[in-house]
Amino acid sequence: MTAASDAVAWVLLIPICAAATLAALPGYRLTAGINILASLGTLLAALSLFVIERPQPGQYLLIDDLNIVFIVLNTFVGFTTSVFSASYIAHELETGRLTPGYLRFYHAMYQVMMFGMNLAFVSNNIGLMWVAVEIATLTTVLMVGIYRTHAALEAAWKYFILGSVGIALALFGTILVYMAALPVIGEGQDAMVWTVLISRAATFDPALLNVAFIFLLLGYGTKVGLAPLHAWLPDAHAEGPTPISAVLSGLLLNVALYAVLRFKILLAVNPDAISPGPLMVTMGLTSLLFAAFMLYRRRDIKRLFAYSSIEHMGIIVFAFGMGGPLANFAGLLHMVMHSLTKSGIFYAVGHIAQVKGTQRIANIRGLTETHPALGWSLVIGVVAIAGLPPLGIFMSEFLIVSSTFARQPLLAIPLVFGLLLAFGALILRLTSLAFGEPRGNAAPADASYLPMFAHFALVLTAGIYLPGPLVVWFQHVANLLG
Amino acid sequence: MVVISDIFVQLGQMALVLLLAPLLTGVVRKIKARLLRRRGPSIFQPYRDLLRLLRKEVVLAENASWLFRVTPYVTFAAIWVAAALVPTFASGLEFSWSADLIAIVALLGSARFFLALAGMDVGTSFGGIGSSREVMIAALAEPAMLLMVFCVALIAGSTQLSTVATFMASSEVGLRVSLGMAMIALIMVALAENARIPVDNPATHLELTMVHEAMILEYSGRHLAMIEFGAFLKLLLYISLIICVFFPWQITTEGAGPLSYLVSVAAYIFKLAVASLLLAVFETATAKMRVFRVPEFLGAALMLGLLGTLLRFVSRGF
Amino acid sequence: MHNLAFDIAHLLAGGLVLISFMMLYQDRLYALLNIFALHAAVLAASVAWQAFIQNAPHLYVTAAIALVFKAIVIPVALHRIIKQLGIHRDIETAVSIGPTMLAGMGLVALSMVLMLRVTGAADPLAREDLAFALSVVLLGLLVMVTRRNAVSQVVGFMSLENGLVLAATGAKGMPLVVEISVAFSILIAFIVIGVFLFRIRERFDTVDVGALDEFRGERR
Amino acid sequence: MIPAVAQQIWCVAALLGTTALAIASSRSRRSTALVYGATFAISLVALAGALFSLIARTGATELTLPIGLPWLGSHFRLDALAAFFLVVVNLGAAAASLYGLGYGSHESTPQRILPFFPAFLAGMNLVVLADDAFTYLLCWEFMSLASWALVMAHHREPDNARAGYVYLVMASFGTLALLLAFGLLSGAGGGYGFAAIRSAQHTPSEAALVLALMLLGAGSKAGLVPLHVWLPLAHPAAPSHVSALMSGVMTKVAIYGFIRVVFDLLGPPSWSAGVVVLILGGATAVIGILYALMENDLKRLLAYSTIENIGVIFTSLGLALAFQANGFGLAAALAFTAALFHVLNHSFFKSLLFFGAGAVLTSTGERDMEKLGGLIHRMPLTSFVFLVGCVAISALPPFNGFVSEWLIFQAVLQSPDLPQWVLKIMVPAVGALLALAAALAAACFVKAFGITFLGRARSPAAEAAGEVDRYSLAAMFSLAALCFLAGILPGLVIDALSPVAQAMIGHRMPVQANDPWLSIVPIEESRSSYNGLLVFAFITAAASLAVYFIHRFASRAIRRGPAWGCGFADPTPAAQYSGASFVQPIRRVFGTLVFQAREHVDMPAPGDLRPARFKVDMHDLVWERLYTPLTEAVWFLADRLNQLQFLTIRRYLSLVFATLVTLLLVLAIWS
Repeated sequence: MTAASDAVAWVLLIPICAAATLAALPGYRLTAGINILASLGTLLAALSLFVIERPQPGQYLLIDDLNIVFIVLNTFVGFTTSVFSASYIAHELETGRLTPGYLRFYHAMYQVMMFGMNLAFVSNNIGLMWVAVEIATLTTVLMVGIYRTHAALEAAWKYFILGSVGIALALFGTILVYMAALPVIGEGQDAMVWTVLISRAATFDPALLNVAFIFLLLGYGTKVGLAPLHAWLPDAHAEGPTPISAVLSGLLLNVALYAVLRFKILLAVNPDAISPGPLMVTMGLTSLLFAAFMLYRRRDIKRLFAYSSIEHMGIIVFAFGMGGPLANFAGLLHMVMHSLTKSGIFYAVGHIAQVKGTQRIANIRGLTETHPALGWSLVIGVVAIAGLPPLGIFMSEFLIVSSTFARQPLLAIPLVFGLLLAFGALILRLTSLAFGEPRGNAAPADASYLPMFAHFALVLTAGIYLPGPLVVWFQHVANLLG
Repeated sequence: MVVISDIFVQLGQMALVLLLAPLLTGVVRKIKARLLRRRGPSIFQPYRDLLRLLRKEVVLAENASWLFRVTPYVTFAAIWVAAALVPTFASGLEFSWSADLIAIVALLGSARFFLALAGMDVGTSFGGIGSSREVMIAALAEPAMLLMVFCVALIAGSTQLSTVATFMASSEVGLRVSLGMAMIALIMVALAENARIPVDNPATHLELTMVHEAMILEYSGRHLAMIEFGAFLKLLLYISLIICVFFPWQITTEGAGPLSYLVSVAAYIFKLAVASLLLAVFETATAKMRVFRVPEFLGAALMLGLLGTLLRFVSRGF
Repeated sequence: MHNLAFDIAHLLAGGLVLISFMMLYQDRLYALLNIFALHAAVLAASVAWQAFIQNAPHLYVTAAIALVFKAIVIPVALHRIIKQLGIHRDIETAVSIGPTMLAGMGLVALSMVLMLRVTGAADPLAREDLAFALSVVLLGLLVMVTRRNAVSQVVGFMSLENGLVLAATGAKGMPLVVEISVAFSILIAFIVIGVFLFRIRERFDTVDVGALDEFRGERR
Repeated sequence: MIPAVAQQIWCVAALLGTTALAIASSRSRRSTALVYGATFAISLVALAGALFSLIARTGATELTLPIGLPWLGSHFRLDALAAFFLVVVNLGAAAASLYGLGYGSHESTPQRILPFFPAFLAGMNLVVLADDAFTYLLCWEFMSLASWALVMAHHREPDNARAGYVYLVMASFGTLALLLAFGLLSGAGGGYGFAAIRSAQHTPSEAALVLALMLLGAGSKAGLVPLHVWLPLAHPAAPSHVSALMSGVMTKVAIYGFIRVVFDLLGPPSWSAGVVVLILGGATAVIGILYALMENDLKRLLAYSTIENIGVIFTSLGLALAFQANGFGLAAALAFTAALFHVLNHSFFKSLLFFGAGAVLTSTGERDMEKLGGLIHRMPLTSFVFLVGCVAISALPPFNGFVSEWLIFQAVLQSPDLPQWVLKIMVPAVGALLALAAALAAACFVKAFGITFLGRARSPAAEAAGEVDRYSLAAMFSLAALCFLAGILPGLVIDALSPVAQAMIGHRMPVQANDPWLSIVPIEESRSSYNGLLVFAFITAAASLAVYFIHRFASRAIRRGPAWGCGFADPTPAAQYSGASFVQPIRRVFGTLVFQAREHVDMPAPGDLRPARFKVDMHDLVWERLYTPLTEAVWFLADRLNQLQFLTIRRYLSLVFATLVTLLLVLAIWS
């Protein structure tokens, strides 16, 4: 094995081994520490993928420009979240919402989930990718239900049923792709290997590809949380432990999105197949507008940001649907920025909910006064997610809107309308959360600010200055996406 | 050399308006009295009034501020300067280019601004009534005035009174609908601005109907004298404005001999007399209108000014 | 030979679609379960037949799983659940039978239209198979959305999954088929367990999913 | 010698540094003096630099930083236009900082203001300097954000929270409009640099669309009716020196944006553009000042009067567009210069007036004019400068406000040369609107000064008022001096503005400096001329002459006595004319139309002891007709859609199913 495939292997091995150990070990401090260490290790392994030369794409594993973005982002947020969850879970233990037994389960599952997601990214085999996504989904289902309250169980159950249907649809799509590849490539493994598929896709049967893409779009789209397939998302975010909400919004959605993108590329190669753009644009706009309206009636702070995730996924899918170097670049950038910002927000929200002892927006006021650090972080986060400069999302929204308007003005109008709507709703809630007469518990919070600040610092930097190599590489990926 | 003579003309004009202003008012009052079958005071009565007021001591309300005491001089000065800039008997005054028609309107505006403030200074309700009504009237009169200015300036191609006067005196003007409208507008504005019937009654002493008088109710002595003098000047100013814009015959242009000056002065005084006669007749003929009819009156002036401005295209467009 | 092979495969696949329709038609839980068992059995048969004609032995495993797990274990389990939870026996339908059947017809037509577009390059067997599989999948979904009881929804899901297996096995030499079928069986097991003694049982008297949503009152 | 633009960027960097400093030293008690002192010094430096490059006509200098859009970098450019607006910005900034030195010490929660104040200044500077679409919008929105934080400084008042919300949403609306405009300008290729945009060709339809979007974007920031609603909410909510900046300077930055795009980037305009801008400007001017007249909250009144001045400026810009479209360079230059002159003037006296209002607020704690009065006795200096501001903003000679109005009127008088009949007819009409607005403004500020400073105190607070600190006074007096100087020496200002006109219009007004007696001559002497210096000299001479003679030869005796109360003295100050009663005549004239004002008099029958009641109800039609329905619509839809949150799993599944079937159907039909 070369150093490269070692690195890839590490990305997968560390989590799975960690999961095994964590399942075995008792004790909160130890497990939390191991969890952090494992995530750190994974991150380092992922980072090492930059320096070493790429391995040849094998039957199962693949490292290319597209997925390396996702892997690094994935492992990074995974790491920061593990740090955050350490302090968060500690508090949960004190309040007795979690028992040590479940805690062990939680940490193990956390690593399994990381494993699933990483596998989904590095897999070069559409079947394997499907399996990996399924693993990731099921683990998150279990973690959403971990509090075992009515609400949590119901959320988990809903997530589970809808997720399973999504999985089934995605599988059917995968089978169809295989069928399309069959006459050209011939039986067996190769007809499922991504790199082979992409090289020959031009000659596939378009009709099959079309049907396949619809099933894949819906199947994986369910996980992306596109309206109207989004139903599981808000509750899962609201009822699960906040670290999981952060991971769901920050990472799992990306995993599904990544899958969709892979198949979009595949379809784009085939001249006779339908162009996936219009479909994605439509679904993106639907999600954006729908979520924007839904934001106004939210009373639960975590559900609020869950809907904002739907909104942003809509924007991203819209961008990729528009295609073209600018829009694709913007889409990638937006995805990265959203992951960082949204998980950062969830870190803040988690601590806020813990210190205030409630998730009801109406019972939280004047945070900037009672808890300046948390309050202002929330302000920064919401300002960022609402697309205000000088934070990262502004740049991507700038590119998306301006390029769209220059190319298809009529599409830009609903887009801008949705953005403005969502903006209005978010700021409305922010004003009541962060300002005004303080309400609720004013006790100082023992929070771990580091992950939060790290994320926001990154977002801020990216909003003003993107390092050159990163840009070049994004642009390359953007061209890859066509 | 020319400059020197021009400056003398300028100073002469300033002295002239100063001298003539009270006389004009006296004449108007006299004629009005005659028309009402009264003998009326002598036409020199205004001079006597002024002198008497100047000699009297000033009674200030307790909480009158420095503004209250400065205002009379400011208003007087502003109006005097404005009056000095209107060509009466000679166009092309040395300093006429230091301010044009618009500036003159604005000068009168600042005079009114301070007077209205002074009305509010003491803090009685009468001053308030006066000021608020005054600014309401001004808010309509000024635009009307400016529209008149536009109309004339657009025709004469200048807002410079000397230029306008010479242009109007020249033969090429002829009779124009828009000019007529402008003149009527100007006259209406003049009536309003000088607090004449039918807008306001300079001789009233019933507080609730007063506008201008209510505003200066608190003034006495030399302050009152200044304000009265300002009022006289203002009347003269408007009349000579009308004359110089619409009847600029026999007005001397630069560099003419002393004889022509004499002629034009005579002509000017004659025009004044005619104007005062007309004013008196008009005032005795009409009744004062309620304060809240005034907006309609001035609105009409505004409309006339606008119409005049627009109609200038149809009436022998250039 | 090949013709015969084709015909039999065709017959079995068509049979599946037919049985899906029968499921749509049922209004008693037990009957529904029995029909599903039949569905699974036929699936097993067709998978086995595919294994035979493609002489791909690993498909026999899939067939076995289908037969044992879906045709026997799950139905039995559900029978017992129904008894134990005392779910009352007839199916509450959201949409009445007639329209459902019509919709089913439409779906089948749709899948035919879509699949017959496929160029002849793909071999006809695979193509027909896909058409049927697609219609089975859609019918399964239809069952899920037109039935109120959780049990019948589970059944719907399973029949959907049968469609998937049908498609997968129809695809010549598709790798991971077995793994996938196993994975799916696990998924279904999860659902069934979830329905049964897992959390749901300890909190709700009925698995009627509608009841889950009645706990919405306080939290929006 | 580093280029001018670099100097400015350094100043901005220093400002941002000050922000960091403010955050760091938020605990210490000296931070207020520290921060405002720093911003004062920095803005003075920046001002000097900008003035130099404006007067010395150093050509445009450019600078590209490796930030912002990666493949583009962040472009900055300092040309005449930018230099002029930098002068406006930094002058206001310096004055506000100086004022803040005193005013800020009364602040209860300085740590909510100090970090954002320098950031706000930095944002405004950067907007003016930015030379590519991305940087421009980034700084633009950053400016909005910082000012929003300042509006939210006193976040405990519910009104402020609402104000901040409306403000931020409107700002974002404007930004999105600008974003679309720039998207259109820079095309699908994404040529976001202003240089690229300038060189690109734009079809007439594109140009029209861009103009509309600019009117929405820049207009919403500047406060064009009906996009002005946030302005009277947000400007008063901020601390007074920030209000001064927002009203006096930030609106000008918006105007800068409009000029930059419409005059510079968009290429030759069409005369219809002029028509639109003219109409909007005129309407804004009149409506704004009418709102101001009806207002009794001093700071809100000032905010509304800002709207009026914005209207005046836009009218003048519209004139410039109309003239330029027809190739009348000289007239266009005149109108354009007039607009810039008014920009400058308004930044002077509006800041001054807000400072005055702030002074009143600090010494009485009141913004409601009905509770003030008689302050001229207790705050003589403040009242004097406030009076200067009022005279200036009422466009009365010899102060600066009159000069710009006068220039605009001169531009209006050029209209007969225009070929289009629409313009021939409309320009004088708009001129009439301006005249009306000016007269109403005079009335408005008679009210503002008279009710607030004259008469007798209407509340104990006003009774106990005292003069403000010397920093505030210094700031106010310097601005008042500027108003006066710009009024009597307009020629210098016009000449200073000429390079801007030259750059934007291609023509310039004739050189004024060598006219005799420093008078100004827009076109030629026979047409019109004005000499503020002489007018001032005349008035002073005449007045002092009168004073001298009277005091020399007539009496100078003074006796104090009670005021004449129509027979009986009224003891209570409540009997004075109030602000509402002062505007009652004007309300009767215009109110019924503009505000649907209705007066209800309830006069008890004779012998009935209950008091008589008089009630006026007025409506803000813009809110009621435009914004309220919009918000209601949004909430209605939100409610409707919200039901999707509470479905059963089966229904959610049906949604998925329906989507699937639809897509399949689409596929079946489409391909």
